[in-house]
Amino acid sequence: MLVHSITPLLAVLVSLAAVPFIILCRKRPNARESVTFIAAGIKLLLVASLLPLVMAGKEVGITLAPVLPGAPLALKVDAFGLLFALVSSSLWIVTSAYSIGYMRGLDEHSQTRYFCFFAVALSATIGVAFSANLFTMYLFYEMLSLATYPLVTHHQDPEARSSGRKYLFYIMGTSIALALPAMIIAYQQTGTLAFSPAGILAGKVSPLMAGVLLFMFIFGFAKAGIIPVHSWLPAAMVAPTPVSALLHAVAVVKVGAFSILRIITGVFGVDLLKGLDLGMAVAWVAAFTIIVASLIALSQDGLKRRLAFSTIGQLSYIVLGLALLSPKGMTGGTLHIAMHAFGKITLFMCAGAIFVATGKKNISEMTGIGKRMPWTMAAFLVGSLSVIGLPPTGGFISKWYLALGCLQAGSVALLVVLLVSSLLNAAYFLPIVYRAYFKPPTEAAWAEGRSEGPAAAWVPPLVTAACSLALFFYPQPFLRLAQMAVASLFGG
Amino acid sequence: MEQYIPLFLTKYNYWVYIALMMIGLWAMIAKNNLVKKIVGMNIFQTAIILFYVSIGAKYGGTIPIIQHGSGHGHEAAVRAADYINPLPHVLMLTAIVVSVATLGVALALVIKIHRRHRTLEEDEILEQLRES
Amino acid sequence: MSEQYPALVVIGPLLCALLVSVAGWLRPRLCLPLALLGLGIAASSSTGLLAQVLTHGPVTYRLGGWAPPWGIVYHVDNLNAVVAALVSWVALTNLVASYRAVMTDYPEKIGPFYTLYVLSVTGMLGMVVTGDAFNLYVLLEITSLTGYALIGLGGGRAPLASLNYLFLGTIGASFYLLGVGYLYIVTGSLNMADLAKLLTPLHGSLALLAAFAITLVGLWMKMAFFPLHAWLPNAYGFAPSPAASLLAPLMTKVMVYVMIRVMISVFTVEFILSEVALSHFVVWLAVAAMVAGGLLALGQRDLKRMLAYIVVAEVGYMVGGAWLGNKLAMTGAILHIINDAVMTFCVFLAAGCIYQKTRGTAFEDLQGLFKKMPWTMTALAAGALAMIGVPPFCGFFSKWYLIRGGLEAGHWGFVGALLFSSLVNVVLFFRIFEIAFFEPMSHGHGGHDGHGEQGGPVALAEAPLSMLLPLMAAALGLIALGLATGPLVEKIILPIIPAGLG
Amino acid sequence: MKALALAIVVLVGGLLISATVDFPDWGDPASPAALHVSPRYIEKSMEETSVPNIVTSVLADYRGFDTMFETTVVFTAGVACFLLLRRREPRPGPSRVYRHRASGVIVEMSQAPDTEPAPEVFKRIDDDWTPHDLIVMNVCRLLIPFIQLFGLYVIAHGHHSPGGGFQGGVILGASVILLALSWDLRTASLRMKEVATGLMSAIGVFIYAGVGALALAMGGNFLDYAALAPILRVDPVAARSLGIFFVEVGVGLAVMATMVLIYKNLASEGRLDQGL
Amino acid sequence: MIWQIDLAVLILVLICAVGALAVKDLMGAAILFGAYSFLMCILWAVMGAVDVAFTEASVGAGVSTVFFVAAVFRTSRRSKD
Repeated sequence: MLVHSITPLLAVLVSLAAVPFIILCRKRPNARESVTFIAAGIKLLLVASLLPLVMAGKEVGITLAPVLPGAPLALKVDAFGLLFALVSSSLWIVTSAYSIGYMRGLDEHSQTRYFCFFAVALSATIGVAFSANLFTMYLFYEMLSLATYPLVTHHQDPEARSSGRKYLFYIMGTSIALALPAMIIAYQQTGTLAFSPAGILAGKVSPLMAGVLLFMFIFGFAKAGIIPVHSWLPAAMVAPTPVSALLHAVAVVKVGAFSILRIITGVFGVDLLKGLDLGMAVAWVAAFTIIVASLIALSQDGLKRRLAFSTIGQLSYIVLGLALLSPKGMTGGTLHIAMHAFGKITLFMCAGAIFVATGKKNISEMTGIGKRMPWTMAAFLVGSLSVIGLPPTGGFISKWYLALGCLQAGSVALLVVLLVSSLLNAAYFLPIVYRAYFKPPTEAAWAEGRSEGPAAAWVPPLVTAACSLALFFYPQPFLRLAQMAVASLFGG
Repeated sequence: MEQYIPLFLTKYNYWVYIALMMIGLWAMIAKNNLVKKIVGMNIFQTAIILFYVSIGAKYGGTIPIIQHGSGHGHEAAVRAADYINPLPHVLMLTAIVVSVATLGVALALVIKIHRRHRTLEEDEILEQLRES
Repeated sequence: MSEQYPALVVIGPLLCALLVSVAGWLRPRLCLPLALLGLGIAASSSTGLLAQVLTHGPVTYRLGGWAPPWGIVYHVDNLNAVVAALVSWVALTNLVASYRAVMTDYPEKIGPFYTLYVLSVTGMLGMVVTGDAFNLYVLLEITSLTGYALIGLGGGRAPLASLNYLFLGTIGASFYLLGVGYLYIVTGSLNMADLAKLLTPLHGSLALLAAFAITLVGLWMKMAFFPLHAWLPNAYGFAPSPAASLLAPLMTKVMVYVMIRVMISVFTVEFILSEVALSHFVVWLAVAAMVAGGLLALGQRDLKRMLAYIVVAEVGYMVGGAWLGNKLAMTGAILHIINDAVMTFCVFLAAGCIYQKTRGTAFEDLQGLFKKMPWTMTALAAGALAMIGVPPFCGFFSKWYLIRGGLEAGHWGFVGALLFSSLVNVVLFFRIFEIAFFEPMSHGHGGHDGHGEQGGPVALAEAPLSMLLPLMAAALGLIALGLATGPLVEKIILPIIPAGLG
Repeated sequence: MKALALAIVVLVGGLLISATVDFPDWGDPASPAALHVSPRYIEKSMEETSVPNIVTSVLADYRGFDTMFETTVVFTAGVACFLLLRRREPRPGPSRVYRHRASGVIVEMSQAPDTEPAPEVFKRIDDDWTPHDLIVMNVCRLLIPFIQLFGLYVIAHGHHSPGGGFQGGVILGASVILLALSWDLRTASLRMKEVATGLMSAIGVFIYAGVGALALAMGGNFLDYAALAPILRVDPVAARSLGIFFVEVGVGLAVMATMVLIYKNLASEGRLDQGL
Repeated sequence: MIWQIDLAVLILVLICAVGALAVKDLMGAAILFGAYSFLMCILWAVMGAVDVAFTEASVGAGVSTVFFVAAVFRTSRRSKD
């Protein structure tokens, strides 16, 4: 089943290898950006080239260094990982284009540094996706934390400084204080850290220990933004918007969610969690996060901050779906990684496009902006629909599976939570669209007609919005991958 | 009480070395003057030397230089019990040399400190450092 | 020639140190090449020795041709060999890295400086390879004396710091000597292997326990183990950078090596395991060292002093690991000797580079350094990540074993202290990075209006290449060591962990 | 501080005293130290090294490696003192004092002259100069050669009587120091220049290590003097005896030079212009 | 070895040690330290450690004292304790 191949390694390293070239080309921005594009293209091709093998039910892997017995530095591509890698590498291309428009449009400083760390962050993301064991995943997880720090604090002003502190405090603090010891304890008990469909902890730990470990992991991977370790995410919104778009809608937060996915599916295993009834506990923690985050989002005026709280809620959908431990629910959760990514990145990019074109950050200032930027706001509408989970967008499909999963798990209460939260989502997104299109513009200049700003800033959201729509009609290969992945957990 | 008297008498060298060592240690920690500390350090080191030399002592032994007569290495077999244990002496030659070397470096440092602070009292030096 | 490696490791640098001294009087320009030659011989022969030990097993070398216990022998197993290779390579790299600083700061005293430098390394190497308890003392004194002189060379408070170090160091060395004397009086031998044999029937005697305690207190003083650390921060904080980046990484590590050697090869683990109360006490001291080192480091406003306090905390890691009394923790302690040497070297060398350019390492001097010295700061960041314990940097792996050791022993205080220390390191280093990253224009502007390129232009002023390349080598070494952890533990460390450990 | 010191002292003292109870009695001929390693030295010294002074044979042969480093320690101390103290800039004193040798007239200049007057005409004397005591000076001048002779004897006769390189070296060094004390530092420096002390201290240790390395080159182990027998054209036991003699000479040289070096730097704060 | 001499010298040694640390004048301390070293040397000669005694006489009582005197002369004789 396991095919040895160097492709996963190349897929991880290609963006890392781009860094020296980006630095070399720092004096010629065009050359520098083409390096980014080339790397992104190669990365997508490499990831896509793994698709046929994985679709055929095989796993692709490589062991890099036997650093710790039972926990080597190793990569392995399975359906879960490939799904995630596919999402992040395809969105990297779009975001790169967007970054160029955004950064040049605002004439940001230190663009070379920005693109370097962006590339490193992408490497780390793919690394997490392809990790064969918990140790490797932890390595890339930390690498991602560190690579995003300069991106979050890109503006180098006091606000960025305090946000950077918060970011580090939550992300590094939890991973060192909770995830690391949990990982070592797990290793101590089992002698291995390799992800396996049956879990590695089954029969090796006491129920109490299992519960403690599970929550240490869930809060330890704070990137998943479960309340109360969520507040780094709104703080991180000081970053330039492409960073928020790719990293805080896709890469970083999904790495958190994906880590929890691995913990649930690869370390604990469905049977153990079911046996100890821990799934429901996690599901309720996630449900709490969903509701609370949605309520907070309602009260936010900063567009990016509202999106951030929305993200916190949506991440918990993923966790919730996985914690249901029912095949449909897990499929939905996994699928939501992809679907939410396309939707939320659209929204973030729209927010950035608005900022580039008009300099507005707050929702209250965007009245009537639909006249000025109709395409951008159209993309925003599609993104909103996808995040709310309405047809004809990809978000509907994952929500549908999640709802089915709730029923399959026999928990009507959670279904209610889902529905309520969808209403809340609608309540905090649709008024924005309404305000943009149907209220008269407050700024006189906006009435004059269309002016969307640089094309590189508003075309990418349209592309991702189109993807969101397309995913409703053709959810492959993501649906297939999610189903395969979940099927492997439930014994084929 | 009775049983302590032989204990005291048979090991009095050791008691004195401990006393000397503690005097030296106390001086190194408690004295304020740097040169006094160095004197204490030397006393401390000599105390250890005294201890080692005491290990080597042997009732009925003579100094560790073999009395050789006419023949070259062919006289009557030498009995170990007749001579004092030479090994501690050898070790202590080293220790003495080390102590004088340490003394030299310490005094060099003291002169360097005095050059800068014009005093050898530790509290006065610290006072000066706090002010600057 | 290969059978002479153990002697060459020490004799090569010794002879070259003497030649350096002669050259210093006659042809000062030859000093550096000769010093390089000496350390080059040491590095190559210690590497050869390591290879030899790994393939053929432990090597015993009789100096003067006399059999132990009458003569002095070098007994080299994996542990000595790997530490010797480590010491010689770090010292050699630092020699290359520091020559510019030495040339500019002490142009008239190149000869004596390099003489002492090479002698210091000779002493450390000698301590590492020797199998004789008293010989170790003599070499310890060589290293110490050179250390006092090199540290006292610095300006400002350095002489006073050095004198304090001298007092405490002398007490430490004398205690060690006294401990050896106690061992001698109860056994009559000085050879480590012979001592181990003779001590077995004496377990439980008060004299033996006292000997153990005194020896250890002496060694702890030399390695600045809390609460005997008082000399270290000033000494390393005020030392000239070339000396600081030699002594800070190596001196404490060599002393920890000696402690482990004394524990496993002289007193043997059976004895140590029988003194449960003592072990417990020491591990709690180590916990205190980690916590106190971290907290004291938080109070510093100078990079070098902060690093010095981190060294105090790191000593706690190793001592604690050695005393937890199981194989995993001991593996962690030994692994951490290697890793910590390289990472301390990396950060101190980076501090040296910064000093070379800014002439100061106080926090105010660090502003805008990411713009000014990007490579140096990258290397510092690598060192910082290693100290925090982020994989794949080597610091993570030793921490991994130490935490596992702590878990195995059920010592939650130790585990907690390790994690606490990691978190404190995050704070410590990111505080530095914040200053260097967010405060780009200290002089002139208030340093508060955002963008670096718009504020006062910060010119690129990187350290000279001769410092930068060794620094990069050290930084890459951190990753290389991390990735090589598997073979390192498997091939080198595990075979020497005594079977008696649980 | 005093209370802390007292506490430490009481603690350590208590530990040491309690441990001493377990020790063998002082002077006990049946103690482990007297029975284990040392008997071999006593019984075999003559046979194996042909040196009657067992301390010398153990020092320079059985444990010769220790002694080499012991010499290195001394050398290190000398270099360390030099490194810490030596400085080239002249004393910022208020004046320079010279004595015209022929007439004995003393000249004081308010600042240092551009060119130093010829030393054979004008002798520079210390600014806190007081006329030396003629008797002390002459007695010392007479004594010094004998002291040096004795020092050489101690080095050379270390095989058969107490003494050896260290003691002899210190005596030789002391003779130079005596010269510096009774005359002045400059006179001593003329007899033994700074470069000479520096070189001699290094060369002394080099002789020791070099003899060892020669043995290594001859195919023996380091410091195995018996391996020198072919070049010395004697039997191995005599070669050991001779090897001990060579290294003692090296030790003497190194120790003498280093003692002088340390004294000069200490006594003149590193300026080497005027002593005590 | 005559234990009476041994004991007497030991007591003298102790007195000298305390004296060297107690006097207020550093030059006095240096001289008393020289005396201490010399008594030590006698003690070792009594114990039969002739080589050690010889070394102590030349190094401890001789050169060390000279070093002390030189250093004290170059710095200050004053001592508060």
